Order: sequence, then C-alpha cells, then structure tokens
Amino acid sequence: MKQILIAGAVASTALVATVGAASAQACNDADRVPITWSTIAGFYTDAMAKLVSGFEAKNCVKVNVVNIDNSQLYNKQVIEMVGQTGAYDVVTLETSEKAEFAENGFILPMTDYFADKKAQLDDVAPTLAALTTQYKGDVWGLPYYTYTAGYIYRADLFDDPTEQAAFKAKYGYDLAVPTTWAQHRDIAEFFTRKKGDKLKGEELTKDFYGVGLMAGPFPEIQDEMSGVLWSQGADWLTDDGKVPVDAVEKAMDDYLKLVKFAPPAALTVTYDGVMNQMKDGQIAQTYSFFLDQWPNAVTTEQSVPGARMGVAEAPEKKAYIGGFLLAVSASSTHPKEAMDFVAYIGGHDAQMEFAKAGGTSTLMSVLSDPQFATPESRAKTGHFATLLKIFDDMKGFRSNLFDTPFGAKIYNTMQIPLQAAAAGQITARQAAEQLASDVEKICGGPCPIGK
Amino acid sequence: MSFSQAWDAGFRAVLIYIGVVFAWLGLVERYFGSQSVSVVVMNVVAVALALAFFLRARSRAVAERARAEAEVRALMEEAV
Amino acid sequence: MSQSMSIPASQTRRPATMSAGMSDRWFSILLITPAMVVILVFALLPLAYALDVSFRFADLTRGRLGDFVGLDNYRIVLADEAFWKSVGVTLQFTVSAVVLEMVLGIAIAFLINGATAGKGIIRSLMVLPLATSAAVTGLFWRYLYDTQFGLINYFLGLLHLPQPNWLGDYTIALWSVVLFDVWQWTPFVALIALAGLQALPKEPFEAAELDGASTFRVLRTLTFPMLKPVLFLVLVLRTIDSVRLYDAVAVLTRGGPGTTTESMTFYLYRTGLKLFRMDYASTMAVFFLYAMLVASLFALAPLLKQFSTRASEG
Amino acid sequence: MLQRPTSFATEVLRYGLIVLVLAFIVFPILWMVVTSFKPPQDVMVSPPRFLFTPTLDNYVHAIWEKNFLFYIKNTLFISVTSTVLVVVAGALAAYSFARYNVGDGHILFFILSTKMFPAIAVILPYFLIFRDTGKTAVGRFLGVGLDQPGALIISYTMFNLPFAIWLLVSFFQDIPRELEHSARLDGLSRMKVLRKVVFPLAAPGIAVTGVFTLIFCWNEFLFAYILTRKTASTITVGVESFFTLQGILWGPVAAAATISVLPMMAFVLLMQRYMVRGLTFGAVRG
Repeated sequence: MKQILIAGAVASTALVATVGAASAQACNDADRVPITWSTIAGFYTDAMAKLVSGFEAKNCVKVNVVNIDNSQLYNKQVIEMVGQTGAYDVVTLETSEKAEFAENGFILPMTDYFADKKAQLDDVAPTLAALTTQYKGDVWGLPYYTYTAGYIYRADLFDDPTEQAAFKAKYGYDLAVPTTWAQHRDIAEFFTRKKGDKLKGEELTKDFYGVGLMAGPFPEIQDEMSGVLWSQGADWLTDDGKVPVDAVEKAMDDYLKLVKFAPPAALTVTYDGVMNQMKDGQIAQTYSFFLDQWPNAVTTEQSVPGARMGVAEAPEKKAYIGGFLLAVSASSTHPKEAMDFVAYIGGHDAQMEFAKAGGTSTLMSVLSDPQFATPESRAKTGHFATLLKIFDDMKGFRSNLFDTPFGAKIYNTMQIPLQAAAAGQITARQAAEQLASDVEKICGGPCPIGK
Repeated sequence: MSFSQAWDAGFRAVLIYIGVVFAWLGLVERYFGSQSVSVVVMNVVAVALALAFFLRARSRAVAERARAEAEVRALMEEAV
Repeated sequence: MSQSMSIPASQTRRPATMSAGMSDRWFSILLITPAMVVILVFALLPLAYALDVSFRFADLTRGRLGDFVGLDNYRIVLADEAFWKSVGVTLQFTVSAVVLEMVLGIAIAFLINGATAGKGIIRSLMVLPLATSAAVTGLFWRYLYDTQFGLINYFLGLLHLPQPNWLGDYTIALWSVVLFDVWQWTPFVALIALAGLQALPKEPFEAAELDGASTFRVLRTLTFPMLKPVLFLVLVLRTIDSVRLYDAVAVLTRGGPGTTTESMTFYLYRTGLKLFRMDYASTMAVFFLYAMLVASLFALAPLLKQFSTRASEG
Repeated sequence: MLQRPTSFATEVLRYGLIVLVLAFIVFPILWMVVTSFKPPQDVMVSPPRFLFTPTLDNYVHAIWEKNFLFYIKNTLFISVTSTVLVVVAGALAAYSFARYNVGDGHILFFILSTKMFPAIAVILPYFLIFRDTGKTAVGRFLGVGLDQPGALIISYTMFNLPFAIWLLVSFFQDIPRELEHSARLDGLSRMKVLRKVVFPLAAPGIAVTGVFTLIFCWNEFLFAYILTRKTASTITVGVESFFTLQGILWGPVAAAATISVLPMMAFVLLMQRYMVRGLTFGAVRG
C-alpha cells in the first residue's frame, strides 16, 4: 500500500513541472546552474549532503556547500554582502541577524515567491516563523534548523529514592522537574557535592555540580539568561529601544547565584563544553539549554553507568527561541534557483530526511509525525514532543532583540558585560548599566524596532 | 643640510604635528567653547611647534657642517 | 607569480672599467626595486584607505562609505575608555611576554650551543610550537587549561597543589595567554640567537681563552657585544609582533573573561568585524601606527645607526 | 665553542635542563598527536585517559570526509611560493641595504613601519583590491582574484618582506668584505659575486629567514579566512570545518593538525642540513 502511494506521489511531481523549465533528467553537468550555500559544519553534513544531492536530482543546479565556523559566520557573510561579490547565493542567518540583513538590503524578500506556497509557509511552527522569517511585513526565508531552548536533566537522579528523601527533608517539597527558577536553583544547590560525598548512595570519585552553565566568552550566555528575563515579563530591549537595567540586573543576580553551583570551567565554555561535562557525569542539569543538543546529551546513558536523560520545558515556560534561517543573498546571480533551494531544504521532504538523521526540524508536520515519537527514535527525536509544547506555550511571543536592525551587532557583543559579571569582575548592576550604554552606543541612541 | 637629514627632520616634524593634534583632541579641547575655534588654534600651535623643530634641526645641521668643513680645512693647512 | 624576479644579467654586466661609483648606485637601487614595488603598493594603498575612512562615518552594514565627519572619529576613540583599557592590556602583555621570551630564549640558546651532540634534533623539536598555527595549538592549550578535562590541573591535583581556573579567573587570565605566547615564541628567539652564536668567528674566543679570561668576562666583553645586533633585532621583531597580539587571545579567551584579556588588536577586530564600525577601527589603527612610529624612532635609532655605519665601512 | 674542559657534572646538568626545556616545548604537541589516535569517547573524560585502544578513524575523517589534504596542498603551494618570493626579493634588497646603505636607513625604517599597521584595518582594503582584480580577466588569469591563491601569495609576500629584509641585513653585514673585493678583482660581474660568494656565505641567515617566513605563511589565519572561500582555502581555514554545531571534533582536528605539522617538520629538517653545511663552508670553522 505504502509503495503505491509513493509511486503515485513521485509521478505527480514529475508531471507538475513545479520547479524550473528543464526537467531533471535532461540536465547534463555542463549547464548546471552553480549556487553556493554558506553554512555551519555539523553532524548532519552527511545528511546535508544527501539533501543537497536530492535537490540536484530534481533541479538542474550544482550546489556547493561552504562550511564556516559558527563564531565567524556572521562577519564572513557580511563582508561578502558588503563587497557584493555574489559569492554566496544562500546564506545562513541566526535569528538576531535577519532584521539587519533585511534592513540593509543584503537579502531578498521571498513574500511573492511563497505567495502560491501558503501551505509550506504555514507548516513552519508559527512561534518560530514569527521570530525567524518575518520582518516589516515580508517573509525573508525559511528556518531549516531550530536551537530553541528547554531543559535537560539527569532523570535517574530525580527518581532515586535516597535523593528524593534527602531533598524533601531539606527543602520541604518533592524533588521533581522544576517549574520555577527558584526550584531550579534549589535543585542546583542540592546536587552540588564534593569528591567523596555520596550520590545515589555511591561515593563520588570526582566533584559533582548541580548545574552546567554556558558562561564562557561566547554569545550564548545571553541565550541562557533570556529565559529568566522573559519569564519576568521583561525583554532585552523595551519597546522604545532601551535596555531595562533593573530587569537585566535581576536576571543577572539569579544567574550569579547559580554560578556558585556550576563547574569552574563554566566561565570558559559554551554549549559543547556543557555537553562534555554532562556526558562525563559531572553535572545534574542544565540551565535553559538548546534542545537540538538532545541527541548529543542522550549519549550520556552510554558513557555514565545508570544514567537516564530527561528533557522538559524550561521552568516558567519561557526560554530562548531561535533557528537558523536560510535566506537568498541580494547579490546572488541565480536568485530563482537559490529560492528553490531554500524552499526545498525548508520543505517537508528534506526536513523529514533531516529529522531521521537527528536534525531538529522546524516544521509542525515533521515535529508531530508519529514515527518520531516511538521509543526507538527517542535517542534522535525524543525532544520533539517538548518542542511542540514550547511552541504552543510561547505562541505569539516576539522579542524586540530580533526586530531591530542592530540586533546582530548587539547579540554578538552583549555577552561581554554579562560574562564579566559572571566571572566576578563587575557586579550585576554594573553589568546591566554597561550593557545599556553599549547598546545605546551601537544604536546611536534608542534602537529602532521594526515589527 | 643633506637630503637625508632634511627627510629625517621633516619626518619628526610631521610626527610632532600629529602628536600635538592627538594631545589637543584628547586633553585640551574640552576647555574650549566652540569646536571650530579649538581646531584653528590647535592647527596653529601644531604647525608652529613642528616648524620650530624643523628649523632648529636645520640650523644645527648647517652649523655642524660648517664646523666639519672648518676641521677639514685645518687638517689641510697642517698637511701643507 | 606576481612580478618576475629576473634582473636581466646582460644589463648588469658592466665592463669592470666603468667607474664603480655610478653603477654602484644604479645597482643598489635595482636590487631593492622588486621588494619595494610590493611593499609600496600594498602598504600605501591600505594606509590611504584607512586614513580616508578614519575621517568619515563608515558603518559597513550600511553599505557605501558615509560622508565626511572631520576629526569626530578621533575624538570618540580618544575618549573611548574601553580602547585605553585594551591599550593597557596590550602593554602589560608585551612587556611581560617579550622580557620572558628574550631571557629564556637567550638562556636556551647558550644551553644548546654548548651541547656537543644532538643539536640538529634539538633544533628541529624547537620548531614544533611554530609548526602549526596558533589557531590549532591554541585550541589544544585551551583543552590543557580546561579545569574539568585539562591535563595541567590533573597533574597539579596529583601533587595536591591548587588548581587555578586558568582562563576563567579574571586575575590570571592574561598570564595564561602570556604563558602560551612564551611557549610558542621562546624557541623562535632561541633559534635565531643560536644561529647568531654559531655565526660568530672563533679567533677572538680562542685568544681570550689563552689569556685565561673567566667565562663571565668573555660573555660580557666578547659574546654579548658581538651578538648585540641579532639580539636587538629579535627584540624589535618580537615586540612588534607582541604589540599586534591577536591570535592567542582570539583562540584562548576571545578577550574574556569580560575584557580582561582584550588586546588592542582584538578590540579593533571586534569593532571592525563584529560591529562593522570601520571608521572607529581605522581611526584606532592610525592611532596605533602613530604610537608605534614614535616608539620605534627611539628604539630603532641605535640599530639603524649601526647598520649604516657598518654599511659605509665598505 | 669554548674548549674549556667541561666536567661531567656540568654536562649532566646541561642535558638535564635541555630535556626539561624540550619536554615543556614538545608536551602540548605530543598530547595533540595522542588525541589524534583516540576514539571519541576517550577524549573529553576526567581523569584524562592515557591508556586507550588507538584508532585511525580520526585520520580517515580528516583526510576523506573533510578533504584535508586539499587544504594542505593549497597551503604548501601558497607558503612555498611566498617564501621563495620573500627570500629572493628580501635577500637582494637586504644586500643592497647592507652594502650600499640605500636611503641612509630611512627606507629600511619605512619597510619595518609597514609591519606596524594592524592587519585588521588592512584586511578590508585588501578584500576590495582583490575583489576588483578578480573581476578583470587578466587578474583572474594571474590568479589574483578573491578565492584564488595569488591573492594570498601577494599578501603573505607583503607581510613577511619587512621581517626577512631586516633579519638578512644583519646576517649580510657579518660577512667580511674582503672576499667580495677579491672576487670582483677576478672579474666576476656583480650578480655572479652575489650568487657565487655572498649568498653561499649568508646561507645560515637565508635558511633561518626562509624557515621562519614559511612558518608565518603556514600559520596565518586572518588573511586566509577573509580572502578565500573554498578553492584557495588554507589549513587554518580548513580547521574551521571541525567546529561543528555539536561542538569541536577534537579527534579529527588533532589528526588534521598532526598531518599539517609533517610537511613543516620535513622542511625544517631539510633546511637544517643546509644551515649546518653553510656554516662549515664559510670562513667560520664549525
């Protein structure tokens, strides 16, 4: 039954020349249109290679993928855009960069391209679509990978009777997945132990820490703190484009209380450091942490005997939402093929393939596909259910940081005062004030917010 | 004054000019009412200092050359 | 590849009878033309561009260069407190790194120079830190410095010594960067000092030994004076490179924690390539060049005088 | 060199210190090579694992999947060409400064001052220059456009010439002049004097300059990252493909780094013999 259906589907797509005049078969390599896609290297590069060859089979296009380190991607792409070299046809943008690239005319609006493909647009998780694709009424591309944040923890520690009893005795309520940031801090304090103390009844051979933090000199500390800030009802930029110093100070204070329960290396690492610490059995839980790292985190069950990993929504249901957006460069010499590529990679078939390889898809149809909810695929897609809950709870959420053309510049430098405070060099108040003056210097006064 | 000495003195004079501009912008300008006045005064002071340095270097070079020639003449007379 | 190196032999085969003076001048200018062509074009063009941009409003993401703003960029940069802090960090790093590298480098050079066997192996092992880029060796130093997985703290733990947070503790982060720089560049100083030591003529040392001079006197009166030009040159080259510190900070600490290890060039990188304010970046670059020119006028004077006196001995 | 009868104790002390210094210098590289043979689960663990079942997967990953030999080929071509250009142009210029003192030191000062300008402020003008040369047919033919090796070769030649010239001037001045005068009297043309007498004598200086120029080209990151994209990318840019969304692939990056050390070490060993041979030939008895 299934085979016939697929055959039918393939036949219909071949008939309906949806894409490009020359059908795939008649295209020989000589006249393939070359397009370049600049993106970040990843586990899924082999899955990506399959996706790209899938696209090349259907379209008379040659796609070459340029891998750039995530911390350099922003500056490298801007330089190529400013130089109008046309080097990159399809670019990969972070959530905070979309507004800047759109405002400065670096990328092309795709609103009319998607005019007749409404279904594909609506399939993107609405919360994510609002943040990543929309700016000033236009659609600027499709997100193909989401690093929306949730909460990852060692479920075996939470279910251990001795720990549960000790926790209840100390804090007066049951040890369970935290629903408030205060509970999260209690759990962090509770599980911070020295070498020689007991954990689950056994003696610890090395120090154990209650929480893993990304307090290193990378633009991730602000992702962690976004959860607390947004759950206070505040945002990095108020509607009149200024940094709310008091709210940021409070979020920073909460963060500083947690730094005590984190490994000293927290001040030097980003998400891969936290994952290494989790896989080596050094931390009990993360702060609000990128759920796309779930396939990475679940391998703890092999490296740490008796470990079982759990994933849940971040406390108070507020955490960083974001994704990598595929957009078409304004200086591209083949915008039509580039847009087809964006639509293909962000489309259903490619995203299904991507999810099977362990990629965190952005489409509701893929996230809610029953085959990914089965126990066997837990190691790769166990976090999809949580993602659906997060997108549902944060429906209609928008952050001013992602709607200002200065968003990318703020996002790429705001970690400096925050990290200085985490390292104890300045106080939370000074960090908030420093951030406010830095943002004002970047925007040259209050930042313009273009919804 | 040989070309090499002139080049050297000229180069140092330009550095002095730029140095005065930087020092002025950093330290002195805040005491001036209008910026345009301060810029004019700054240029005058900077050019004056640079020129003074260049002229002093030139006069010292000329004097040194004169003394060297005098020495050579003295040696020549001694030899004859 | 870019410009042909061949100076036609026929052109320079002057008959020996031609007065040597004129052809010397032409010959000396001919010799430097290939190098000067490359240097002039590729030094003056960017300098002119940077100077031009430093007088304009230039936010790269706004596309074209902005309009003329006079000295405003200089006023802003001179009043920028973060800029002066990064200058302080750079000076602190340069002084400590260069002093350590020179002292250790020369000591190692003497150590190896006296070694009878295995000089070749020792010399090639010493090139190892430079054999691959700071981007990679720096990465592994970050791995060694890691408080959870690093080896340094693991061995310190075995010896029950305190285990510092090398890159996270803002009081010692800069010293960790200095240690990495010393590890990478001390062998460079040692190798050049060693090449200098081995190029020294033997006769004066044998004579000194005959009249029983103490090793210390030989060092003070013979070895160091003769080594002075090469050592002074290495000092100048190392200082210039240390003041332009970027790689070590970019790979180890990225200026963190906070801005405690943010060198001037890293602050310039952040301003130019993260905030894309090319106007401030060019202004800082011009200011940096000016400061280096003034400093080197004094520092290079003895070396230049020494070069020209030895040249005119001919 | 000092023929003083060295007692056994000082010899032991000397070699003890040398071993200590070499241990400090070699250990981080050794740990990198060890990591290149480690399977992923043994890399990021505490306490650090010294005993493990070695694997070649990292090398397979670096060479085949990340196509690292391509980057090494690029880097070799760019570095060696730049080094040859720098040493030839640098030696000629340095000889002229050492013997004829062209420009009375001012040109020398200007040359070194070009090294004092921060690379970051220079990178954008270079990017625009090479973008425009790349647009012209001649430029593309000569390979000096963006993402072509010529762009990096010119940049590296420009960036290393000042260092090479200053180092070589001091080495040239150590060569006694009598040898040159006698050669000139024998009727050799100037270029022959240079080739037959001066350069062989300055062999150690030229070798050291060549080695370090190659090292600077081999390790450069900023120009390579901005001026290239894929076809002309060097090792330092290639390493970026190991920084993935799942974190740093420590094993493969160690393997790639270990492979990229080999050509450099081979070159140093080659130059090593040349430097020593140059010594014995010269007026200085080894």
